[in-house]
This record gives sequence, C-alpha cells and structure tokens, in this order.
Amino acid sequence: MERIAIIGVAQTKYQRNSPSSHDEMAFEVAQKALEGAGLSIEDIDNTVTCTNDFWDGRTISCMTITDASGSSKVPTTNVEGDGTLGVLMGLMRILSGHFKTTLVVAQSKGSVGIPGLITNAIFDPLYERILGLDGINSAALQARLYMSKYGITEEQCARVSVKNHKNAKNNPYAQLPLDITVKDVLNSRMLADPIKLLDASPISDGACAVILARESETRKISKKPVWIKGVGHCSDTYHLGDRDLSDVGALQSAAKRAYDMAGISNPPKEISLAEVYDAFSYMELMWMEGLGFCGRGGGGALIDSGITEMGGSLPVNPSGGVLSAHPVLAAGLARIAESVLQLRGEAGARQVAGARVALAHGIEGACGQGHCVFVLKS
Amino acid sequence: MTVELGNTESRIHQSRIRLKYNWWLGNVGSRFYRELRDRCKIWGIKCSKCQVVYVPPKENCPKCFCQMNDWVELGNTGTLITYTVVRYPVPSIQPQKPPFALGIIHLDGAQTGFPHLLGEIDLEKIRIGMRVQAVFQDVRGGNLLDIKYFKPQKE
Amino acid sequence: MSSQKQKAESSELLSISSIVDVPYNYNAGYYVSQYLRELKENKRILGVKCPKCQKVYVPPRVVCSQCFVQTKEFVPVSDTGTVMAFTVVSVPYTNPNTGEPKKLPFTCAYIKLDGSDSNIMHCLEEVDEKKIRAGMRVRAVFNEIRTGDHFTDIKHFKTIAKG
Amino acid sequence: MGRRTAIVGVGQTNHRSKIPECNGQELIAIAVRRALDSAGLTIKDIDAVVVGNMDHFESINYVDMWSVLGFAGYMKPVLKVTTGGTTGSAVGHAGFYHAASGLFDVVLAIGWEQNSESDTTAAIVTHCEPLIERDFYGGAIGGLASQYSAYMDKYGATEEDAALVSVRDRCNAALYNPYAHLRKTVTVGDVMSSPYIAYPLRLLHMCPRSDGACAVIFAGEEKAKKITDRPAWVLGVGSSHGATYLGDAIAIPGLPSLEKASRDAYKMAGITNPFKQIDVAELYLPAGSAGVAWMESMGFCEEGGGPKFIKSGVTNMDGELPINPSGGVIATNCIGATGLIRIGEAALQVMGKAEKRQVPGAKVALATGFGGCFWSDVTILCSQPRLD
Repeated sequence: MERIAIIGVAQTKYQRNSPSSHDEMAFEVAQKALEGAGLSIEDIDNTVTCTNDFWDGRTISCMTITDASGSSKVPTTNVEGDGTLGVLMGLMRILSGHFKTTLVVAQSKGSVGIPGLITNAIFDPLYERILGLDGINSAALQARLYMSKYGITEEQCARVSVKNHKNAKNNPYAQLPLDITVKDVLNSRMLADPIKLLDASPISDGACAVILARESETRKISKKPVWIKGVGHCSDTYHLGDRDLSDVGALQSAAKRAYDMAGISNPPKEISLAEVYDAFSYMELMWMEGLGFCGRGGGGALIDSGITEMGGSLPVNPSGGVLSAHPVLAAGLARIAESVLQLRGEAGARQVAGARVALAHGIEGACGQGHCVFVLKS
Repeated sequence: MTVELGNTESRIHQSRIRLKYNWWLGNVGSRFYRELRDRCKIWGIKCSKCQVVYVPPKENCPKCFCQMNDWVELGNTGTLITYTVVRYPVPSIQPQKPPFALGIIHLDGAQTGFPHLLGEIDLEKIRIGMRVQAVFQDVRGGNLLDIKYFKPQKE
Repeated sequence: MSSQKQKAESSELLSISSIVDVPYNYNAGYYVSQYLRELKENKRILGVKCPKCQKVYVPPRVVCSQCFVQTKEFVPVSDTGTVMAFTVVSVPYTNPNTGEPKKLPFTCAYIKLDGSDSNIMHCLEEVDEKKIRAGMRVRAVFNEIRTGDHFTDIKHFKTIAKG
Repeated sequence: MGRRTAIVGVGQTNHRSKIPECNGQELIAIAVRRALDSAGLTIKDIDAVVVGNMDHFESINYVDMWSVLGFAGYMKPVLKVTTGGTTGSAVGHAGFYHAASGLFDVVLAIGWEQNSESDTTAAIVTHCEPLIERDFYGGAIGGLASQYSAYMDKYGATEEDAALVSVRDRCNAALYNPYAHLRKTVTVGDVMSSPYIAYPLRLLHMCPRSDGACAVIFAGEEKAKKITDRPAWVLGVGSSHGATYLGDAIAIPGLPSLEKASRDAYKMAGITNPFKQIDVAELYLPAGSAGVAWMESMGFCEEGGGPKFIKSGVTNMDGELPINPSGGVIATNCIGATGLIRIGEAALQVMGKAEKRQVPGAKVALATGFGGCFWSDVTILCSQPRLD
C-alpha cells in the first residue's frame, strides 16, 4: 500500500447539550484541523463527512455540515457510519490516485434526540423492534452472555470504568473525568442487568476532524506525519439471535486484515497503545480479546493485571475512551485523533511514553456487529 | 453587531419526526406470522447446505446465501441463552412498564436464538440455561407479540 | 404495532405497521439563535457578512461556503425582497412535525431580501400561481405574537402592489 | 497508485409501486443474485460491500448492518454511503474507489428503497433545515418546480417542453425496459391534461415512487479482465455537493453542481466534446423539467438552449445522443437505488447487454445522479480502458 499519512486532527470539547449547532461544531474542528496542519482550505481536494439521519433528526443529514466541513467546493461523500469508516473511505479515495488530501469530519449531537428511540430503530422492525430493544438492553444481553461464558465478573467490568474515567482527567476534551471506585460503579443505578449507569457511556455532543494525505503532500507540512499502516473492517450477521453475541469473529477478522497489512504478528508486543470503542465497560474487555491482546476469555485477567492502565505495557484508552465521551460517529474518529496525538507525542498529560504504534478501533450497529480497526505508526 | 460566540443561549426548537411505516413481511415472514396467528405454531427454516435452522425464518441463508425453502416446525419450548432485566424507561417503545425481562431463547429444534420477553417469572431468579415455554395471546394479530412472552417451563 | 391484511387466502401477505414518533430538540446554535431573537424582539431580519467576499447570507451561519472563513458581523437586511423562484404546492403529504396531513395549497418561495446575497425560503400569502411570477416584489408580514420561530414569527410574504 | 477499475456485473429488481412479497433484505437479494449471475460470480467472490438508501424512508437505522441479510454479509467488510438522491451514484462511486484503491478486488455496490413503506414526500421534507426551511418545502417536487419556474421566466421555456422529456422517457420505459416501474406510453396531451401537483409541474411530469434495488459489481483491472471480455471501464467520476440551505441552491435556473461534476468527470476521462463523444446518457431526471433545464449543464447545448435541444429529437432512441433508453427516473424511482440504476444501465449499454433498449454500438456512456441540496454526481463509462 502506498504510504498515506494523517497530518491533522482536531476535536471539540465533548459535552452534553452543547450550545453549538451541528454546523458550528463541524466548522470548529475542520478549521482547527487545517490550522494545526498549517494548511488552508485550498490544500484540501476532497472531503468525507460522517453523519447519521436518525441521530440528527434529518434526512440527508450530511447537508447540515456541507458548508461547514468545506465540502461545498470539492468532491465529497458521506459515510453514514462510524468515523473510522469515514477515514477508510478517505484513504481509499487517495489510494485510487484521484485525490491527494482528504478532510474527514464527523459530528453528532446525542442530546438532540432520545437515544433509546434512535437505537431502537437499529433493530429489525419485523421481528425485534416491538420488544423494546435498544442500545443499552441489547448490550446487556451481550454482556450477560459474555460474562457468564467466560467467568468475567462485574468487578472486572467496573475496573474498566474506573480506569477510563480516571484517564479522562488527563484529557481536556473528555466529558466525564471522574474519580470513582469499583464500589461506586457496582453501586450505581442498575440500567439493564448487568449494566449499571457507570458501566455505560454518556450522551454527548461533539465533532472530530482528521486530515489524510498522500506522502508527497506531507513534505509541505511541518507536523510529524502519522502513517496508516493497516486497516480492516468486517461485519457479523444482523439478527441478534442469529449471532453468537459472545463471539468476536468480526473484530478478529477486521484486526487480522489490519495486522497483516501492517506486518504485525504479535499485537500486545508490537502495539504501544490502543484506543477502542468502549461504549460499555464490558466491551473493552471483549474487544481486547478480539484484537488479540489476550486469549478468548482473558479480558478479565487482562484488566486485573494492570497492563492496560497508564504506565502498563499496553495502555488502553488513555483518553478516557468512549465511556468518558460518546459523540456517536465522531467517537471512532476521536479514537484515531487521540492515537495520532499519542504518536506525535502531543498527548499532554495522557501521553504514553515512547508510543510508536497505536491501534484505533470503531464499531457499528448493535453489540459491535461491525468493526473497523486501524494500525497507525509514527 | 459583531459575532461573539457563546454570547447567548442557543434556542431549542422542539419538533419531531412522526411518520407511519408499513414494513412488508414478504412471502417468508408472512407465512411465519400466519402460522403464529392462526395456529400458534412457531416455524423455522433450514439451510440445506449449512444444516442450520433459523428462527425467525428468512429467505436467504445469512451465511452462505443459499435460498432456503425447508420449513421446520419448532416446539414452543426452549432454553434461555441470555437475558436482562430492563429497569429504565424509554417513552413509547417499551412493550411493558419497566422493570421487565428480555431474553434470547434457543428454541428446541432451532440452532439460532429467538429474542423475546420473559414473563410469569421472578425477575431476580432468571438464569441462563433455564427452560422456558411460549405463552400465546388469546387474540392474535400477526406480529411478534402473538407470543405474549416465554415463561419458565414446569419441571 | 399491528398487522395489516393484504389478502384473505393462504398466500396472504402481511406487513407490520407502526407509527415511528421521535421527538427532537433541534439546537439552533449561536447564529440562528441570534436571528430568531431579532425576529421575535425587533421584527428585524438578520444576515451575516463574510469578511472576505463581503457577501451577506440570510439566515446567518458560521461559515461562508465559498471562502471557508468564519463570518464575524451580523447585518440587518430589509423586510422587502424579490421572489427568485416559487411553486404552489398541492401534492398531499404528511407533515412530519405532526404526523397530520400538511395544509394545502401553500406557496413555497425563494426570496432574495434587499441587502442579502442569498435566498431565504418562506411562504407567500398568494396561492394562485397566475398571480405570482419570478421577479415579483414582496414584503414580510410579521405576526403580532412572536415566539422566536421563523415559520410563524414571519407570517408570510405579501405581494407589494406596483406603483 | 490507483488502478483501472471496471463494472463487471449489473442486477436489478423488476421495479414496482410496491413489492409486498419481499422484505427489504429479500429485495436486495434479488438484485444481488442477478448481478452475481450476470458476472458468473458467487457471493464468496465479493471482497467488500457498499450499500445506501435513506434512513427515514423505511425508518431503519444503520442500514449497512441491517442489509447484510440481503447478501449474506456475515464476516464481510460493509459500509454505508448516504447523500440523499445522489445516494445511488455516491454508492457507485464508493464502489469504484474501493476497487481503484487496490484494497479490494471485487466490490458489490447496492442501492435500494422500498418507498411503499412510508410517505416519501414527508420523509424528504425532513431533509430541510428544521428551524428555517422544513415547514415550507414541498419535497423534491417543490424544489424542482421552483427551479423550473425560474428557468421558464429566464429563457421562455414552457410546460410543453418539459412534457416532451416526460413522453420520451415514459415511452422508452414502456417499449424497451422490462425492469421499469411505469410502462405505459403517454402523449404530450396526456401530460398537459394531468393535474398540477406543484406549479408548473403536473403529475405526469414527475417521477413515481417505486420499490426496487440495484446491485453493481466493480473490479480492479486484473480481476475485471478475468471475469468478462467486455467490462464497462470507469473512465471518469465527478461529484459536486454544495450548500446547506436549499435557498442557496434552488433559485438558480440551471444546475451548477452538474456543470462542475461533469467538467471534472470529462477531464478525468479525456472528453472534450461531450455531445460528439458520448454515445448514450442515463440521466437522473426526476421531472421532465430537469430534462430541459439541465442539458446545458453537461455541455450538450448552449445556455438556455434546452427547449430547442429537446425538440430537435436528438435525444430520442434513434437520435444522435439517446437519453434514458431505460426510461430513466420518470419511469422508475426507488430513490436510494436510482443513481446506481443509472450507472448500471450505462454499464449495460457499453457492455452491449442492454437488450431491447440497447443503443447500437454504444461505446461511451454518461450516468448522472441528483439529489440533496441540488447536488450532482457524474460517471463516464467506456467499452475500452481508454478513449480512442
């Protein structure tokens, strides 16, 4: 694969009920990403936006940010999905040879709608929706099965929440920097057994932008480019009952593709840090297994070992992860942006010392039906 | 008048998207619900290649894309694969007032799970692996809630 | 949810019917909030000026689509303007805001207000297409009771009689 | 660097006003199976999938995840592209970029819509800015009608001019295209005596709403040559999606986005004289008016020359540049599929597989997409990897 780099990133502060409209948030990050890269809008020859019609309450939701994402004068497309898939689309557009520099902008305002209603619409209207399934209770079905099958405890899940909210204290963009204990998590309000309030990510507003460029363009900028070494995406089947919800095959397949492309054979040894899509605490443990950072069922022992803490050999979600800010669609893009900051050595108080290779991960649909994995290198 | 960002509170415009939808069930889904409605029977469909029985049935095998036409009548009983107790309210979409229990049931004779409600059950005593059986509504209209819920099967 | 019958025979096709009703708290953001406040409090229509190309956009927005610079200055525009394009809508459809049938007919018009370089979409009082043409002059009619809502604070645009 | 890419398979459903014997995924499966069969492939040969539709038309969130039942997407890479009416063409372009990037060899692009499941115009209306524009927009019909009223005013075009386009497309569908939804020949008199639905457009000026799906298979050069002797090579793509407010886009009597997108696509393909070099065009014309007002935007005639161009008959089946042999959008509009059907139909023409609607000897075909805030996508396909 031709060398493609990420040369600019920007994020808004993530918060609930942000006073900014969709386009104001999108413009803020688009402009900041350009400034950070030392580029002007004329240097951008195409854009990719990531918006969702349900979350935004608007058909053709990408229209909302067409002007604000700099898409009015250059070819653009809209990936209605996680920001990681937006970057994949941007990457393919450059690799096709027809573009040099792609601006990717993702935004969402969870506070505009009612997440339970919006996530209910993920489920099959013919067979599933009438049961009142939504993002939280479907995750609870998955968590219960996964935990029961592999003997993962609620304490181990709680530890993920404690770690990530603590990490968020070092991230100025995070929404929920918290000093909490495992007991706080276990005693927080039960939403859908075994998921409690502090096992779940918040409702967030926010935007994120990333600029990709082919190698020849990177010479124009002063910032250290961060190279895309591998990428893979994959989906499981759709009906909840047809899936083995404790299985992580789709993630394994996406990761394998990304690792093969990047030449990574021993992920826990070769990867310095990971930013993964922990919409719920148990997910981080499951995704660790799917990404090959431990064996199947090893997620619990992995968090117990402290390896994934800041200062451990494989810090996971130094930013505080999605548990600390969950602007849907932008959330996966934020994983990439945070990984880039780490690899540039610009992650401030959340910097992982000596970070060389980072993994960024996004999910799509209910219970991680779809996954997208990026391997990035300084 | 110059722009001073953050100078005023944003106006919130309350509106909605309220539309009626009518989703076609197709030949396969219609037959499944007709059987449920008219005869209280649950049918699955078998992929002749993968040898997997899917419920609810579908026309195309989700794994090999074969067209499936081998209907299999399933029992009303099964084993609970996983469950949760929903304790928070979401307006207008929940079938019962919380708390209520959701489960995925491995129906006898099928190889896949069937998500449904759990009823007549002590919410604190649900466990994976328990045997459950379908309870049908007296008046049925041809949708998933023609099965009222699954209740624990008498030993 | 309920099921609807198509045919009363063994190959009867069924469907699942449901009203999907999702409330949204649309956030006006900074620029449109200012616009709506001026409408409500001062019966004044605000635009915003691009510092680079000096174009004035109504409604106000954060960015000039052509120059990609942040707009910095609100400028009031006139309540009179020119109809650039229009249609009289008579096709029945559901008003998604209410789920009820949309009241017909209505005239959707694209109006370039004097002092603005962009067009705003609103309705005309006139619904007879024979009495409307592109290039026609119109004036905003404000509601006496205003709530900060673009659709109702401006009641409609009224034809300005010639002469 | 990118590589040459071609279309190797096309499939579509027999589009209708409603198709209750299929749910959405089964509808997709019909198109996918036909596309695979046309290329002699199985689903195992597909390396990645792109899908698109409009969420609120069927009220399904994350359609990429839902759609996998339509093509056995278990353990396949899938993503969704949605850009309004241009969704189908954007899905096609995304399929092209997937294959051209070298990351995937054989890529399945799917557009679909089951418009009979909801009130399409109501769902379209929600694409307007909710605080400023939603209440007064009359759906796509209202936008197109407003635009044509401005065009009529500026260039003296008439409702009859727009009716000619409607007659051409509806008759092509009726006579030549078994997949089309509306297959009834009409006359200018029929169009002009149908009622106004949004002045100056009448019922028979407008497209219907249809149920249907389309699948197009893209492949990188090496694979494409193995799959078929005569693929449809993608020579050019162009895309222009400007504006956030409809007020900024509609009150203009041409289609600037189409001008820009075709200019980009022509440049990439090496086309300098579009009218002469293009043999057949499959255009996203949602109303007869568009078939008049937008001709100049693709460089087919001079500014304001639309009425004369259409009246001359050059765009009829036996003309120099046949437009919409399939009957186009006025005969079939399953919205998320519509732009992809244009690409698929253009591909069939240059592959010589368009059956009764085949334009003899067609080598270069143009396909367009239209939607959103009056946005455009353009695709140029050719029977050879490069222009002569």
